[in-house]
Formats: sequence, C-alpha cells, structure tokens
Amino acid sequence: MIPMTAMAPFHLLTLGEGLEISFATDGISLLFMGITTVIWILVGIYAVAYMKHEERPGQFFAAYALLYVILLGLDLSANLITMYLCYELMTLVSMLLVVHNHSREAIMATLKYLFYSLCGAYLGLFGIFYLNHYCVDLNFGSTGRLDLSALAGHEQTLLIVVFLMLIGFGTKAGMFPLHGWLPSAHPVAPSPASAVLSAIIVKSGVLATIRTVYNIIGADFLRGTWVQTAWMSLTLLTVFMGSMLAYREPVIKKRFAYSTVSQVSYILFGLSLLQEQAFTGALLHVWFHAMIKCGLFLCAGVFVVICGCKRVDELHGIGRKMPVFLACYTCFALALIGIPPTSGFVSKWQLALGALDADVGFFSWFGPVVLLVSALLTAGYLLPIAMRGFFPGEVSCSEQVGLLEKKEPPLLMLIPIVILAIAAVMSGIFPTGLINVCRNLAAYFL
Amino acid sequence: MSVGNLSANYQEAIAMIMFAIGFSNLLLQKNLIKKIIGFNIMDSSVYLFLALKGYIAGHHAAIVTDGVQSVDAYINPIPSGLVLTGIVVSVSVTALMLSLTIRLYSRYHTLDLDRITTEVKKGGF
Amino acid sequence: MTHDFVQNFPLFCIILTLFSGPCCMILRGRWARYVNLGVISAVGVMSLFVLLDVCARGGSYVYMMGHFPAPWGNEIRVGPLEAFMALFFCIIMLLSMIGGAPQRLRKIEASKENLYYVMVNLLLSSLLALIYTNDLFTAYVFVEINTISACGMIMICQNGHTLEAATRYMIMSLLGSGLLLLGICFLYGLTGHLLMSNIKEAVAQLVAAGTYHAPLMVAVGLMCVGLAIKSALFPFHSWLPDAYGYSTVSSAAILSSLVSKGYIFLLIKIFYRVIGFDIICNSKIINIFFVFGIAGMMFGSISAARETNIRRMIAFSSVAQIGYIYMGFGLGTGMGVLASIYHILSHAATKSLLFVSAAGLSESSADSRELADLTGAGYRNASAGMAFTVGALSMVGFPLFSGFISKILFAQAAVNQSGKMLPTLIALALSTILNVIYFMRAVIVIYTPLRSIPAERREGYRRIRMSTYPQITVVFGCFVLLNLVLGLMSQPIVELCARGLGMFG
Amino acid sequence: MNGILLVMTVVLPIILAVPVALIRWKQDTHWMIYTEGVVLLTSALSYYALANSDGQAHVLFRFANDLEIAFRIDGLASVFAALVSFLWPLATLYAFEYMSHLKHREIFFMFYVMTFGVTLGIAFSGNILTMYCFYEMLTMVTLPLIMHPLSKEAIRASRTYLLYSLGGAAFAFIGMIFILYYGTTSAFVPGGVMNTPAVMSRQNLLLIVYVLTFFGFSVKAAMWPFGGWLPKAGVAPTPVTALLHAVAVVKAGAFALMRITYYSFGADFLRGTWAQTVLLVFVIITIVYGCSRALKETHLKRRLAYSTMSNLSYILFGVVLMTPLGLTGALCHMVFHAFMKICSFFCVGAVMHQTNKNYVHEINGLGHAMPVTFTIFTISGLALMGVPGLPGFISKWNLAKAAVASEHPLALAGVFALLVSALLTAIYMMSISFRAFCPGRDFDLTAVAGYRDPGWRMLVPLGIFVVVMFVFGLHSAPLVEWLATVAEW
Repeated sequence: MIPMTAMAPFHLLTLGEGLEISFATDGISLLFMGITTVIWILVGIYAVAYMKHEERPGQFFAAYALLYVILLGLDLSANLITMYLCYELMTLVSMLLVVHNHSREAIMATLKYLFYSLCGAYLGLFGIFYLNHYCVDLNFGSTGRLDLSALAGHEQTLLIVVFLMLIGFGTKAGMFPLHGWLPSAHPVAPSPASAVLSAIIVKSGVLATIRTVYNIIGADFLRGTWVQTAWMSLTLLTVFMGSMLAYREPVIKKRFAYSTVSQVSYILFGLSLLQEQAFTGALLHVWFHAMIKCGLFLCAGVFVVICGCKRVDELHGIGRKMPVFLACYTCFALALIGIPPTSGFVSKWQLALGALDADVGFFSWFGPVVLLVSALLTAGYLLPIAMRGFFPGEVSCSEQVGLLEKKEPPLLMLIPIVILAIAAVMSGIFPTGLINVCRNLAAYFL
Repeated sequence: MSVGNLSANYQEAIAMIMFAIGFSNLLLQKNLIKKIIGFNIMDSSVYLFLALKGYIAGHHAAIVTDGVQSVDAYINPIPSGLVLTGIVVSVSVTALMLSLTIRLYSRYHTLDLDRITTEVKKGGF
Repeated sequence: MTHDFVQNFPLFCIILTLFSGPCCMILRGRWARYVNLGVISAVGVMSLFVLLDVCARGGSYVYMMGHFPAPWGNEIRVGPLEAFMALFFCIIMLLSMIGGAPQRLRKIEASKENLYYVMVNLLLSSLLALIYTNDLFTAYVFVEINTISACGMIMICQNGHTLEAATRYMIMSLLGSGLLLLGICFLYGLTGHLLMSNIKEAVAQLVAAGTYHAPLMVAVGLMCVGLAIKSALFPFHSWLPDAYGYSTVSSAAILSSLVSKGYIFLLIKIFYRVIGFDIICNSKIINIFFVFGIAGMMFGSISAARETNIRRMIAFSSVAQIGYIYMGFGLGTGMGVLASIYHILSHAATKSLLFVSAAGLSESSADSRELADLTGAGYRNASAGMAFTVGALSMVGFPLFSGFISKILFAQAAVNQSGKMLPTLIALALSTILNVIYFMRAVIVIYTPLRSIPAERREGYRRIRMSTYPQITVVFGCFVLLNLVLGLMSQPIVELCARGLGMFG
Repeated sequence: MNGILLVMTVVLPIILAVPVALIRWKQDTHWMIYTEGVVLLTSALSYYALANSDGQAHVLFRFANDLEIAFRIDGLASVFAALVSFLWPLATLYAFEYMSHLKHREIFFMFYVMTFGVTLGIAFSGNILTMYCFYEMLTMVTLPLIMHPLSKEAIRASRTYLLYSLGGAAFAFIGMIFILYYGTTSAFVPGGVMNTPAVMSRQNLLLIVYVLTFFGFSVKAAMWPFGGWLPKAGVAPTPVTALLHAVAVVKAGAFALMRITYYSFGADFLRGTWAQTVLLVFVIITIVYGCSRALKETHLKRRLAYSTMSNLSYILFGVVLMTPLGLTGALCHMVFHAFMKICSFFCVGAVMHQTNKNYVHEINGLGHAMPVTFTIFTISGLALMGVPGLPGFISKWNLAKAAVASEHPLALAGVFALLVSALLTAIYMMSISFRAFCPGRDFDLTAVAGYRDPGWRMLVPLGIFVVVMFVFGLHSAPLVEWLATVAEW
C-alpha cells in the first residue's frame, strides 16, 4: 500500500546553505507521479501520430521528455526549495511546447503564459522567502513546519503571505484572478501539448498548493481564518466563471481551456475546505479530471488536424464520419459533467459531501449549489457537440465535415483516446481502490 | 550720542558729513569729473578730521621760529605730517583719474560712465 | 650670512623694487624686462634668505627704520609668515611675467613696454610693503600705490574695455581706500598710535576699560569694509571681471593671484596685530564676512557658469575663491584663518596657471576667448591644455592638487564650529559642484575634437608645439609642480603658516 | 615586503599603462600582448597579495599627520579585489577583438589598464581618505574611456558623468570630514569607528551627514535619482560599459557605501534610525524604477544599463539593512551580478560588433545566425531573473533572508520589490531572446545569413563566465559562507 509519511529524502545537492535539493516519495507524490506517467505514455503515443502534421517534431519530443523528467522531480521534491526549482523549470520548458509553432500569436501567447506563470511563481517565492524565516525547515511534514515561537506576533503578516502564495500557485491552476493565460496558451499549442498542459501542468499548481497548505503551514493554522474564506470564494467564483465563459466560447480549444479553469477550481475548492472528505474528493478529481480533460484535448486535436475544424459549429455531423471517436468524446463529456456512474460523479459527490459537513457556514451549502450549477453549464457546453455530431438534424453536416471521407482517425491517435474514455467511465464504476488511497492520504493530513 | 557732545565736537561732525557727501558722490555720480570731485571732497574731509585730531587749542604749529620751546607749546605734528602725505597721495590719484577720463572722453566723447560702458559693450572686444 | 645683515633684506627688497621702477622708465623695453625679472628674482632670493634666517632664529623681529624708536618711528616687522608670503609672491609673479611674455609683447606697443615694468616693480614693492610694514599709515600709502600701479597694469594695452575696466577699478578701490583711511584715522584718534603693536596695547586697554566700544567697532568696520571692497569680496566685485578679463595675461594673473591677496594679508594683520583676533571674533563682523563669503562662493560660481568668455569665467571664479577666503575668516577660529591663508597660496598658484594656460589656448584658436571657439584647443596646444586641466582639477578640489588641501582645511576648521559647520560644509559641496560645472565643461570643450565646428570658423587656428615657447612650457611645468607640492607636501607649509600666525598675536 | 607588494599592485598598472600609448609599436599584436601581460601580471600580483596578506596598514605617504594614504587588505577588500582581478584580463581579451576596427586604441587601452590600478586602489584603500582619493581618480581615469568615441553624444555623456560623479564626491567629502573628526580613527574598522561620547550629543546631525554621504557615493552606484549618467554612458565602447559600468565603477560605489556604512559610521549606530528608513525608500524606488525604464528602453545597451541600475540597488538594499546578513547578501549579489551582467553585456557587445545592430527591434532572428551568443545571453538573462540553479537566485535568496530576518517594516516591501523587478527582468531579457530565436513564421532567415558568432577572443570570456555562473549557481555554499565571515563584526 502507499506509504504515507515521507521516506528518508535523497539529497542531490546544495545550492547554498538552506537550499538543499532533495527528493522523497510520499503518498501525494506517488499519486501525482502515477497520473503523470499514465497521461505521459498515452499522450506520447498520440503525439507520434499527431506530430506528423506539425514541423520540428524533434524539438517537440525533446521538450516533451524533458518536461516529464522535471514533472517527476516536482512530484518527488522533498522540500519547498526543490519544488520551486522544478516549478520554474517546468514553466520554462513547457514554454517551449506552447511556442512550438513559431506563429506570431503563439509567441504572444507564450509571453503571456510566461508572464502569468512568473507572476504566480514569484508570489510563491515571496511566501517561501517569508516562510524560510518562520519555519523550522522547509521539508514537507504532516502537520506543518511553522516555528510558532518565532512566529509569535507575525500571524497576520503570515496570513497575508499565505494568501499571496495561494494566488501565486493558483495561477498555474488557473484560479481567478490570474487565470488569463489558459485560454490563450491552449489553442496555439499543439494538441498533445495542450493535453498535458491542462491535464498535468495545471495540476502542478494544485500540488504546490497542497504542499504549501498541508505540508508546510498545516491545515489547522488556516482553518477558520479570513484566508480560508477568501480562498473558497475565489475558487467558487472561478468554478462558475470558468464554465460560464466556456459556455459562451465558440472555439473548441478555448472552450476546453475555460472548462479546465472551472474544473481545476473544483479541486482547489475541495482543498480550501480543509476537510477530510472534501480533500479526498479533490484528490480523486485530480485523477479523473486529468484523464478526462486529457482525452478531451486529444479529441480536440483530432478535430483540428483531421477535420480542420477550429469552431464548434463546424462539427455538425462529425459522428456520421467517425462514430467510435465521437462516442469516446461523449464518454468524456458525460464524465466531466458528472453523470453517474462515470468517474466525475464520484469525485464531485465526495466534494459535495465534504462541503456539506465542513463547518464553513454559508459556504457549506453554497459550495455544492455552485458545483451543481457549473455541472449544468458543463453539460451545456460539452454535450451539444456530441448531439450535433450524431444528429446534425435537417441541416446536413457542415462543409468541412462534408469534405471528409468516412474514416476513423489513425489508430495511434484513436487508441489512447479509447483507453482514456474507458478509464474515465470504469474508474467511476469501480472507484473503491482509489477512494481508499485518497481517504488514507486525507486521514493522514487531517 | 547725545546732542551735547555732538555740538562739543561739531568739527568732527562736519568732517563726517563731508565724507558722506564725497563718498556718495564718488559712488553715485555718473559723470566722471563729478566722481573725481567727490573723491577729493572725501579725502579732504578725512584730512580735516586728522588735522582736528592733531590740533590742540592755543598751541602753535610745530614750526621752530624763535628757539625750541617746551612740548606743550606745540600742537601734535604727526597728524599734519599724515595730512601732507595724504594730500600727495590724493593728488597723484586725482591726476591718474583725470588722465583716464581724458582718454575715455577722447574715445567716446562722453563723461557718462554708464554710456561709456554701453559703448564698450557695443564695440565688442 | 649673519643675521645682522640678513635682517636688512626686507627693507632692501622694498627699496630695490621701489627704485628699480623709475629706472625702467628710462630703459628700452627689452632691458626693462630683464631688469624687472632680475629684480623679482633677486627679491625672491632675498626673501628666501630672510625666511631661512627667521626660521633658524625661530622668531620674528621688528626692524626700526630711521633713528626713531616706537612709538614715533616707522617699523618693519618680519616673521616666518611674512617672509614666506614675500617669497611665494615673488615666485608667482616671476612665473606669470615669463608666462605672459609672448602675448604681452604682441599686445603692448613697444614704446610703452617699459612703462609696464615700472608698474610691475611698483606693484611688487607695494605688495612687499603691505606684507612687511608694521605701520598703518604706511600701509595706507602703499595700498594707494598698489591701486595706482594695478590700474596702470590693467590699462596698459589700451582699448575701450581696459580703459573702462581701469576706471571702474579705480573708483571702487578709491571708495575702499577712503573707508580704510577713515578707519585708520578713527583708530588713531582713539589710540593715538599708528604702529600696530602700540595700537594693539591701547585697544586692549580700551576694551579692558570697556570705553569707546562703539567708535572702536566703527573703525574696525570701516577698515574691514574698505579692504573687502578692494579685494573684491561679493557684492563689491563689479569691477573684477572686466579688469581681469580684458587686461593682458600677466596683469590678469598677477592681479587675481597677488593684488587682492595683498589686501587680504593686510586684513589678517589688522585682525591679529592691530585689533586682536579675539576682539574681532567677539564682534559680529566675522558673521558678516561668513555670510558674504558664502554668498560670494555661490554667486561667483554661478555667474562663471553663465560666462562664455573663458577669461571672464576664470575671473568670476576668482570672486568665488575670494568668497572661500572670507568664509574662512568668518569661521572665527585660528584654523579658519589658517585655511584662508593656505587658500591664498593655492588659489594664487592655480589661478595664475589658469590665466596663462587660457591665454595659450586662445592663442592657438585665433586669439578668440569664446569657449565655443576653443574647441579642440587642448589638442592644438598640448602643454596649455594639460596645464589648464591641472588648474581646473585643482580648482575643483581634486586630490593630489592644492585645492584639495585647502578644501580639507576649510572643512576641518568648520567642523570645530558647531554653529557654522553644516552651512560651511554644504556650501563647500555645492560650490565644488558648481566648479565642476564650469571648469569641467571648459576642459571637455578643449578636448572635444575640432570636427564639431564648421571649417570656415577655423581660420587662424594653429598648432602650438611645446617647442614654440619653451619658456612657457617650463612655466607650466613649474606651476604644476607648485600645485603638486602644495597638494602633496602641505604639512610643512601649513605648520610654517601656523607658526607665523602664532607670532602675529 | 607585503607593503611594497600592495603598493606595487596599485601603482604598477598605472605606470606600465603609459607606454601602451606613448611608444610607437610596430604591430598591433605587440602592444596587445604587452597590455594583456600587464593586466595578467597585476591580477597575479593582487591574488598573491590577497593570498598572503598580513592585515596590516601600509602607509604610502601622508598629507598630514592624520591624513595618510594607506593600503590594507581585509575581507571586504579581498572580495572586491578578487572579483575585479578575475574579470579584468578576460574583459581586456574581449576588448581586443571588440576594438579591432576603432581608432586611438592605444590611448583607450592605456586608460583601461590604469582604471584597473585605480580600482584595486579603491579595494585596498585602508582608510577613508585613501578611498576618497582613488574614488575621485577613478572618475578622471574613466572619463577618457567614455569620451573615446568623441561623438557629440559621447561628449555630452562624459560631461554628465563628470558632473554627477564629482558632484557626488563633493557630498561624500562631507562624510569623510566627519569621520575624520568624529571617528576614533580614519581607518576602516568593522562595526564602525564612531567616537560614541562625541556622537551621542549630536546624533541627528550625524545622521543627516550620513544620508548626504550615502547619496554622494550612491551616485556611482546609480541610485535613483542620481543614476542618470549610467544609461547615457552607454555610448562608450562595450568593454567599458560591461566592465566599468556593470562592475568596476558602479561596484566601487557600492563598495564605498559598504565601507562607510559598516566600517565607518557603523551599522549598529544606524540601524533603526530614520536615516535607514529614508535610504530604504530610495533603494526600493530605484529597484523598481530601473527595471521599468529598462522595459521601456529599446536600445540594447541602455536597457542593460537600466537593469544594472536596479540590480545595483539590490546590493544597496542589502547594505541598508544594516545587518551582517544584509551585508552578506549585498556582497553575494555584488559578486554574482558582476558575472551575470558582464556576460549579458558581452553578448550584446558581440551582437553590435558583428552586426552593428543596436536596437531590440533589429535583432529578429539573429539567434539562428549567432546561436552561441544568444544561448549565453539567454542563460545570463535567466540568471538575472533568478531562476534557481543560477547565481541570481542565490543572491536573491540571501537578500530576502536578510530582509525578513531584519523585521524592518520596509524590508518586506523591499523583498516584494525584488520580485517585481525579477518579473520585469524576465520580460525585458526574455523578449530579446524570443525575438532572436523566434522571429515568427514569416521571417526569412536569409536576412541574417551573413552574420556569424564572434571570434575566440570574445567567446572564451563568455564561455568562462557561463561556467562560473553555473558553478556558483549550483554550489554557492563555500563562497557564501566566506562572505558571511567577511560580513561579520
């Protein structure tokens, strides 16, 4: 079974005094490593086929592999410094993926991505600087490393700093107010890249938040403070806003990007409740959302390179041409909405229950309501593609689709999608193992 | 300084007034000749002052005519000597000033110093 | 040489210079020049001997002229400071005379040249007299002689500017000397003496008795104002820029570095030997000096920064430097006066250097004195350029050069004076910045390549090699050396001045 | 022996530099070899002197009893001297190629070598008077280097430079006088030399003077609003801008500030006073101001100059924290920034030398023509941003640690300013790399086909700098510990 506490860390090197670069495995890291690896393999397969349609595949794969290593480093990092190091490197390398086709808007989007990520990273760094003085050390522990004696008198400052850190790491996780990079970075990136971006990279924001809040500061310190309230409201706002924007967005990839914004904030909401069951739900949603959103973006990739469609309304009747593929898409859609028995339902259910019996007053019922509303919106922006795909109605299929010959996408692209689709549904039907893992983790932290 | 001792040494007072007159003339007059006159007034006032310092009522000038007499028969001679020296100095200075004035006049046909200055500025170097 | 013989030297110096003047009147120009140079150097040598003698005997002495002892007779008083001043003045004068020679020969028509040396000799004699004399009225007489000869030196090459400048100079200094004379008369009236030492005793008694305080102060005030006017303390400087700016080089150099300093030296003597320094310090006069000194530093530098004519710029900077000196008095401490004396030296050494080198620069630029036309002059006349740079740096107070030391001395003197400390220091800093503004601008201009000004404005520009006027190059060398000596080996000189000052009291 | 050695180290380059310009050399290579030889000799001397310094003061000569020119090696001196002596030979090597087609090279190199001596003089100066003198000399020696192009703007720039520096020195002068008067000694003693009984009575006056002095010296350290000369001085040849205006001159200003703050006035005396607050405000303003100006600037060298401005204020930030930790951070950044900034300057210089392109919008696609140069430039940019693994992060870390530890209310604001400037740095450095490497799809690379990476004399220094950067970035502990020992009192 997964070890809860961190094992003796492996110490790589020392940048300076107090700046150890060391790695260790604990539950969280294993969880994230697992999903990262799964996604990476599948997307890798997909990319082999996909990159035939792009130039300079070599560069792409180099960056892709490098990014994987860095992500593993991020997951395995045993203290804040190491985490921050990998976090920065991740930003820089993933930049290469985003900028991959050197078009003007790609460059602009990349600069925007860089700017936002660095804003976030530096807010986090600010916190790290501060914590470095008021913590025993920056290694990840179960109940927080605050040096309360030194802290005496600076609690308020610390709260402000923590809030800044949450916003900072929230940037990667696409949390309001620094979510702006997602919708512009995803469309310009090659689809595999955007798949890993919104499946894994954004999760690294989540990971950083978990590390900061649960491993360094300790949940008890934040519980009931204004920071928690502010955090919750930000996440809920993001949840709603994200799905709303997605609903009104015609460009496929942008729509998925916005949906990522809202879905990742489900996770953050779960974390912000500081409650065991909600935490479980959040961890589950990390897994599920990773699989689902990855799948969705892979589909988007198919839409773009095979069908040459960028906008939603160009997809009418696509189901006639590639039924299997669209079926997979539908599975993803249902899972993301959270229709039982798909995976999305499980995690959201946990989140809702956690919210209801967390004593956060107003939010304990408001949270679930928002989740529900956003679920409806999700349905609103995902399902029409499937429906119009299968049933274009009296208007026959759009002209791009009309040009296609009736043919599924190439196997190398189809297989990962299918696998992911099956996983997304199955893990909803047999969630017990994963739930137990997450429960243990939650119990260990709270 | 009460009126009493002002009247007591009215000569000094007069000397001072003359000095003031001369000084202000030398300073404020535009006309060179008048400046020079002012200068002379100023100096003479100083000589008057000196002479007064040396003079002792009822004594003679320190010129030996009928045999040397006792000290208190004579006035103090040193100031007179100083006055003579001073006169020499002021004469020479006056001469120099006058010669300067002549040169300037022959160049610019005016005695007004300010006008001369403007002329010079116009002429450039 | 025995002391009995050497002790006559001061008198010899005065007499020699005084009578060599008229001799020059009958000589031809060239011979007059040689006589003049010879006299100056002879005086210098004699002053050196006097200095050595005085230092050896470790004390000052009073030299009775004629057969009447004090309080009737006339006296000369010789101490280390006097002797050193005389020596220094001779050196500066010699260098300026040699350095200014070529331009002088071009500017003055040959028939008048010997007259110029008459003036110079008389000037030197009056300076020496001012330095040595122990008798106030003698001082007054030589002040007048000084004025007359200086006036002659200004107007020697006759053009509108010099005539007008000479007239204004005359008028201002007549006002000054008038006040001085009146002050002396007051003092005489109060004390009945003309010999400094006797006056001092009498004054001490008066102060002790507490009588005649107002008249005494009036007398002091009159003399101070008079000498301040004559030494061009702001705001009495109106005559100075033209007088220095348009007269021939050596006149400008000598006037700016020696004549005004002679008056200032007399003022110091009046402070220490006539009135008594503590009495001066207790009066408010020094505060007035302090204020006007600082005002002069600022104003002089600002108007220098606004000048485009390099000679007038240097002249205005003299106003600022005089301001330094009076500020030193204004501090009202022995240190302050010492600093002022040192500044007299360093300013004399620097300012004459600047004037001579500026002349060299403008000669290489078609005799123009406009800063704009001097572009690249530093390349055309290398030695003058170097010399000017050194002078400018010294003025700015760059370490290694004399200006730095006097700056430090001023500052150290100020730090003792809690009240006037911050104003002084800030004034020093600001005036340094102002100096940088205009002197360094000039330096950069003369090292700016010529290509920036159009070709048609360049006619008459010529290259002057060091070999063209070897003697001038030597003069520059001496000046720079002097600066370095004052800047690097200041300690003995300062001590000498301090000892001399100590013997004043 | 050691005394003579010290004096030699300072005086030798100043003297040996003269022949470079005066002798008529047959070939260029001759005087180049000679110059490089002199520089190397001086570096060797200074390292030798550092290696076995006896910590004694050695008097060269005296102005007066209490005014003496004396040299002494202590921790701070050795940091600065070691840094300079390492960089100078490389920069000279670089300069040979950069200046290869300019006029009056001999004169240029004469002053370039002289500056080395003067800078070492500042480093080794044993008391404040010596430091002041060499500080002034530094201004005059570097003036011809800025004037060297002799263009109109070069003249203007040099005038500005002169005015700023000498003006600053004029105020520094005040502080010097005060230390001479109120200090127990004019020598540099860790912890300050203030004569406490004399000081206590007039503390405020002393603080005023300290602030004035700080402003005076901070002119060379380009603190707002006294840094105006630095961007202007960018007209000078790149070796000057890189070595002098990124390292020697400006760091001399920072060095002087460390001296007066920690070794003359005494940090304990200043900590927590209003003076510290005032200076912190100025420093923080500069940190942000410099970056934002750099962001707006499109001229490559001026952009880097502005970035230097803000980075120098990192150092000053550490200085005005008035704690040993702060000084450690400041020294740290002094060393690291030297490498990062000289590296980026040299890259830009290489671009200007190879392509005569001076503006950001001209360099599109050059990354494909000069890959090595721009890779190194990107690395130095990342270092300036403070990416972990590169030195910039280490110094930021130490500065921030000191700031948080000092618990001064403004310190956190300072840390925040550091990060804001890091963000802006990222933008203005990365945007250059982006333009160079990703000119956009429609850009045809034939436009830059003609350009090549520079020759070995430029690349070797760059390579060395990169290696050094990585070494420091990945393993800074020994250095930082040494600096910490230096900074203690």
